[in-house]
Amino acid sequence: MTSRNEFDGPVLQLEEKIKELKTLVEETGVDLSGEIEMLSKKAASMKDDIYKHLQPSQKLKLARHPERPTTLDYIERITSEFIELHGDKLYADDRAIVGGLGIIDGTPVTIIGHQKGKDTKDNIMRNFGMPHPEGYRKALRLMKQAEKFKRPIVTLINTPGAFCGLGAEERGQGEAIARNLLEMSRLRTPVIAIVIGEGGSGGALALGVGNRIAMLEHSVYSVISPEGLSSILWKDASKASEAASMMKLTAQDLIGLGIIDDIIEEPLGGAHKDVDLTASRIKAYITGCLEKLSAMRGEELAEERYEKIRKMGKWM
Amino acid sequence: MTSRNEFDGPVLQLEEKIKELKTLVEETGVDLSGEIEMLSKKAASMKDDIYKHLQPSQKLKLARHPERPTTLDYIERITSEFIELHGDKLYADDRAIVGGLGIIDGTPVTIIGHQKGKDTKDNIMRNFGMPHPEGYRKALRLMKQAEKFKRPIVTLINTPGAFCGLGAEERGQGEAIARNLLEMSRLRTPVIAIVIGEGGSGGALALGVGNRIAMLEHSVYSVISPEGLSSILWKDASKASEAASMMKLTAQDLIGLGIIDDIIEEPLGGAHKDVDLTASRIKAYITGCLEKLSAMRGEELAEERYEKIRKMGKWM
Amino acid sequence: MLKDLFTKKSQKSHHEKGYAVINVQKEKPADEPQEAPKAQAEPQKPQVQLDENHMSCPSCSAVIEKQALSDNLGVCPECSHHTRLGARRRIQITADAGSFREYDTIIRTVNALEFASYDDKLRDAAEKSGLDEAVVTGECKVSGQSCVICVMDSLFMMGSMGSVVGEKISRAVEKAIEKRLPVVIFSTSGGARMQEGMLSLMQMAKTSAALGKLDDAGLLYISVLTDPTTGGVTASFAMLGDIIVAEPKALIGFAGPRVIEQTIRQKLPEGFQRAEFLQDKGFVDTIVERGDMKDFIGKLLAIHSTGGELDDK
Amino acid sequence: MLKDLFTKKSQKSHHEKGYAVINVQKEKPADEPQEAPKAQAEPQKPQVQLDENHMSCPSCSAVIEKQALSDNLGVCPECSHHTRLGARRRIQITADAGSFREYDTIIRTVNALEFASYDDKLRDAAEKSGLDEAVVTGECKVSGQSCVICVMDSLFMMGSMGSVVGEKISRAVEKAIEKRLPVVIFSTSGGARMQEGMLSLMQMAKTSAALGKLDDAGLLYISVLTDPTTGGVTASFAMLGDIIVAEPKALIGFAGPRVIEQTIRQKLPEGFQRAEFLQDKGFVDTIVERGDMKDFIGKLLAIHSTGGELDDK
Ligand SMILES: [Zn+2]
Ligand SMILES: [Zn+2]
Repeated sequence: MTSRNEFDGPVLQLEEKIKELKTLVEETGVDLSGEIEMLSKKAASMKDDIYKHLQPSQKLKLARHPERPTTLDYIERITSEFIELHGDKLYADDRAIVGGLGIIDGTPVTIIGHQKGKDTKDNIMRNFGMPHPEGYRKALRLMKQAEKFKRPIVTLINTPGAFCGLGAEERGQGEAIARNLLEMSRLRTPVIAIVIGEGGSGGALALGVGNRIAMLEHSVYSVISPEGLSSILWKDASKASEAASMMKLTAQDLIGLGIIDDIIEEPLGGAHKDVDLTASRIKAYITGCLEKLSAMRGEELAEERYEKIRKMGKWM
Repeated sequence: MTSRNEFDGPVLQLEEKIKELKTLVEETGVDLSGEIEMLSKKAASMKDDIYKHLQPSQKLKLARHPERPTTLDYIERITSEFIELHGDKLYADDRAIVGGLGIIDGTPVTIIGHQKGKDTKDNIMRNFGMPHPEGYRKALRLMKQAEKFKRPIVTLINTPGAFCGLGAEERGQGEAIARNLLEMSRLRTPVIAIVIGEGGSGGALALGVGNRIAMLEHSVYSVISPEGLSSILWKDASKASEAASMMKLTAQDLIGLGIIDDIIEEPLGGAHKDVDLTASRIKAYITGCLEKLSAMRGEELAEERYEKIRKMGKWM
Repeated sequence: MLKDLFTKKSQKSHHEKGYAVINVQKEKPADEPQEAPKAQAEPQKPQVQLDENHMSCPSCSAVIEKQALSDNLGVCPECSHHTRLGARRRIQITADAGSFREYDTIIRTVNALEFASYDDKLRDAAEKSGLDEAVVTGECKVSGQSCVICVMDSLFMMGSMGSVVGEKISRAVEKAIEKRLPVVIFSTSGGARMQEGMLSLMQMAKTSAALGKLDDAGLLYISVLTDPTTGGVTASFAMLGDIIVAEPKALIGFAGPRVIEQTIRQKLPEGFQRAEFLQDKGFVDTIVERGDMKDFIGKLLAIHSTGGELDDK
Repeated sequence: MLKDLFTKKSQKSHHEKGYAVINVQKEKPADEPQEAPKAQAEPQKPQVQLDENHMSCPSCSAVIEKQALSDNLGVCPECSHHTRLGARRRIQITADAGSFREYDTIIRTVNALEFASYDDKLRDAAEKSGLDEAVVTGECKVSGQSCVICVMDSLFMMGSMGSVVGEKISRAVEKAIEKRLPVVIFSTSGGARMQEGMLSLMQMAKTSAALGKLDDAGLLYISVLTDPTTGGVTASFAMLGDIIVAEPKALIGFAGPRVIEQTIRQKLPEGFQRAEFLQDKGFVDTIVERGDMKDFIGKLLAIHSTGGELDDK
């Protein structure tokens, strides 16, 4: 079962025990309802406790979980209509980023997000959610279009990072990300950025310059992959868990550092345990933000966004 | 001798005769100065007459003459400084279009032009002056840069046409040309376009939306190559001369149709007979235009250009 | 719901089994000369007339009742091949009933270059297409949304663009700016009209410039590419849509396939320059089947209508 | 005349034969760990110190007097290889004498994430480079033209960008907007500074946003790429110049060569990610040798100075 996480272990043991007791009741007719209720409560509170206190490395596992809902899973649930628009009008349509027009609670928005695959074939088509420059240029084209029509922009971030390969370098991966950072900072329309899984470095940030920046409770966002940091520190990519614990990559760490504004709560066990519920919370977050941001003029929105980015960093 | 045109024939015969007479004078001491002077005058007036009344197909030959000066030949002569800037910041640097910053009479301008090669090797590098989409996107990038810094733009047009090939289609030749047409029409800076040789269809027009549009006296500008028209009309590309005569592709025809504003005179025998002189006339044309255009505000320049393009065409 | 439309894999016939189907092996006709420059490709053979009431599908060769084909919007009920559609018919299936008002019906083409046999060709084209020129312009409602609409017709000299086509489109775009309406253009064209020489070429700049003004005014332009869209139209207004939609398998390119094959001296790869190829290459936003097109355009117009409000489900 | 500078094929040594030259075959050192993420490539070996007065060229292995190398602006007089240059020396050879005024000398880096051994690394870097951080910012004149200048230094933790680098650059850009001055940034960097985690990553957005404001203000930004410029700096301010200039053969990329080789499991082609490659690929406007750089920047600044007037020859 791919959805099992090792940190669910103690809970799973308890649940197994409860199941055994229930079988016993059925077989023998002995009344164990008190014990079962007690153990069930204990399991629930234990699970709650575990998920409230996940280690960074455990959150990393959840954020990368093969069943973790993807951008299209959420788009399907938060929009009443979605029209996907393809291509950068320059070189290609990068399937690692999807984007288009959506209606959220009657409001047209432009939605753009990294798209991971659901299975091996899908992942190959999506390049595991790692965009090439044309993906970022598609995103920028759609953002400029949104600005022209005064549509709010919602980005959903979920990528191991921008792809590292010959074509990506040849076609200017650095330039594409840089251009998005600059242009996003001055868009005269609301931008809401939400990290829904893995926020991998510059490749994530290239969709991440928002008036509001939020993360799902168990998502991560980091300057380098924990494997990458582990390689650099210890010449050993396998110590990623240890690296993760040093990196301050959880939503809880990043709200403290002033990098993000809000955390969107996940269902117990992670977003994939109840995709509809997670989606409804994301939708509520977006509509809540839009209510506040829609009162602002374009210049004010750009200025607010600039001031927000401008403050980031720590020094003496 | 590659520079010989068959329509120089009668003149060349006369000149040969004069040379013979001169040799005779040297050998024999006979005084033939009267005859020589008479024949020289006749040759000059004959040449003048020929070049004043060239047929469209003859102008086509001159416009495509292997010694015809190229964009860089003129840039070298009309600017005191030239800094070539490469690339579209998207995909590649297309050598079939050159562009950069130049100083003309103390005024910084952005100069962009199609570049044909000087020999086979050069022509291969320049793709015979036939750009790919990245060439047009480089041109647009430089034009937008010029607009930002309120620099006038000069374009020099000399191409058989936009390249027809797999890569060109894959990367959006149509889109690239279309985008240039739209963006050039609204640039808030002066644009002067000069056809210096061959103006081949959409690939030429993509640099041709100017506040002033001029042609060198013996250059041509056409909707399709005469070979192409010949193929369509008679399934035979070799009747290009005949096709050329139907097409109204000379500077003299096009000023009559309201397509161009001005004709820049060429030295007798064509631009290649005195590149410096041709360049000085081009320079004088540019500085003359700039004097008038520099008094206008950005919006006025865009509006004037729009009105100019808007009027083109004939109908009832 | 709209998203159902875009996940639907292939269009179902509107008239299943309401017509006779016979598969015949059709002989390939010899290459036909083209009307317009750059349009040397004619990869979709025109429908072959079999008798008064039947024709064979240019793609699958099925014999189809003409009425059945027409009822199915010109889409082959057997293979979903989208045959070429005339401008009037396109307007009929796109505009809300009775809403179309035509613009500029009295502008006429002139033979300004005195190009041999151009007048004859114009006469033939008018007869063949029932139109005065290769584009019909006007305003209408689509699913209740007002817009300016321009529709090209390949029966009129392969939809080539001369002065009148450029002028009509430019006027329509300017009218849209004046009325603050979105613009929808259905393109089909072999390119520039060589008989008008440079006057034709300049229509590329003129229409593009008009669309620049539309863009400055913040108005929407939807470009719909139908088979075939090549040459000067591809290198001007067809490629300038805020949103570019194509019909399935439409040929879309700057140079026609035959010109490219002559240049590179090899056969083009399968699917080259088709709508699906252009979507992969990033130049077409989405591909929409003809039966869904009106609804799709209506949705886009609604999303972009003032206020941007659309009824939620 | 300027154009002579750009047609010159290769830089001549400033001190021909004024030094001893011995060619030695140098052993390749084992791959060194990198300071910064994404900077896994170190394709130019650091100069090898032979004795107090001599070193060997990392490119041609010629033994060069240190003074001769320095007099030649750090360019190998034998092979024109451009060795890495410290920020102070770069300013010295770029700014008009006595014109440089430094900005923000009292801002200090903090270990906000309490990252293990970061404080030690900062101390080492300061000692090695003689700087407080990986960038020096200020204003100066170049050939008489005023500008704001930022110069990175690879000796300070491989020029990695933490909060202070991002803040100093952003402040310098804002100062330029205030004073209506152009900005020149010399980049050299391994990328983001992992010890500052996400605080480091956000400097990419911060510096890019500041440059967006500079652009809105209509001011010039010249980005000069020197060896190596990779990672987060390439994916932010380094690639956003109105004009992007590179030194010959500088390594410029988003991912470092070693990361790419690990990803694609093959060796990279010769010249990949070098300045010349990036010019071919359309991302570098022009390549200028170090000896010509000051003059070149001065010309660009003059061309873009208010009024746009420059003395003709
Ligand atoms: Zn069929
Ligand atoms: Zn050397």
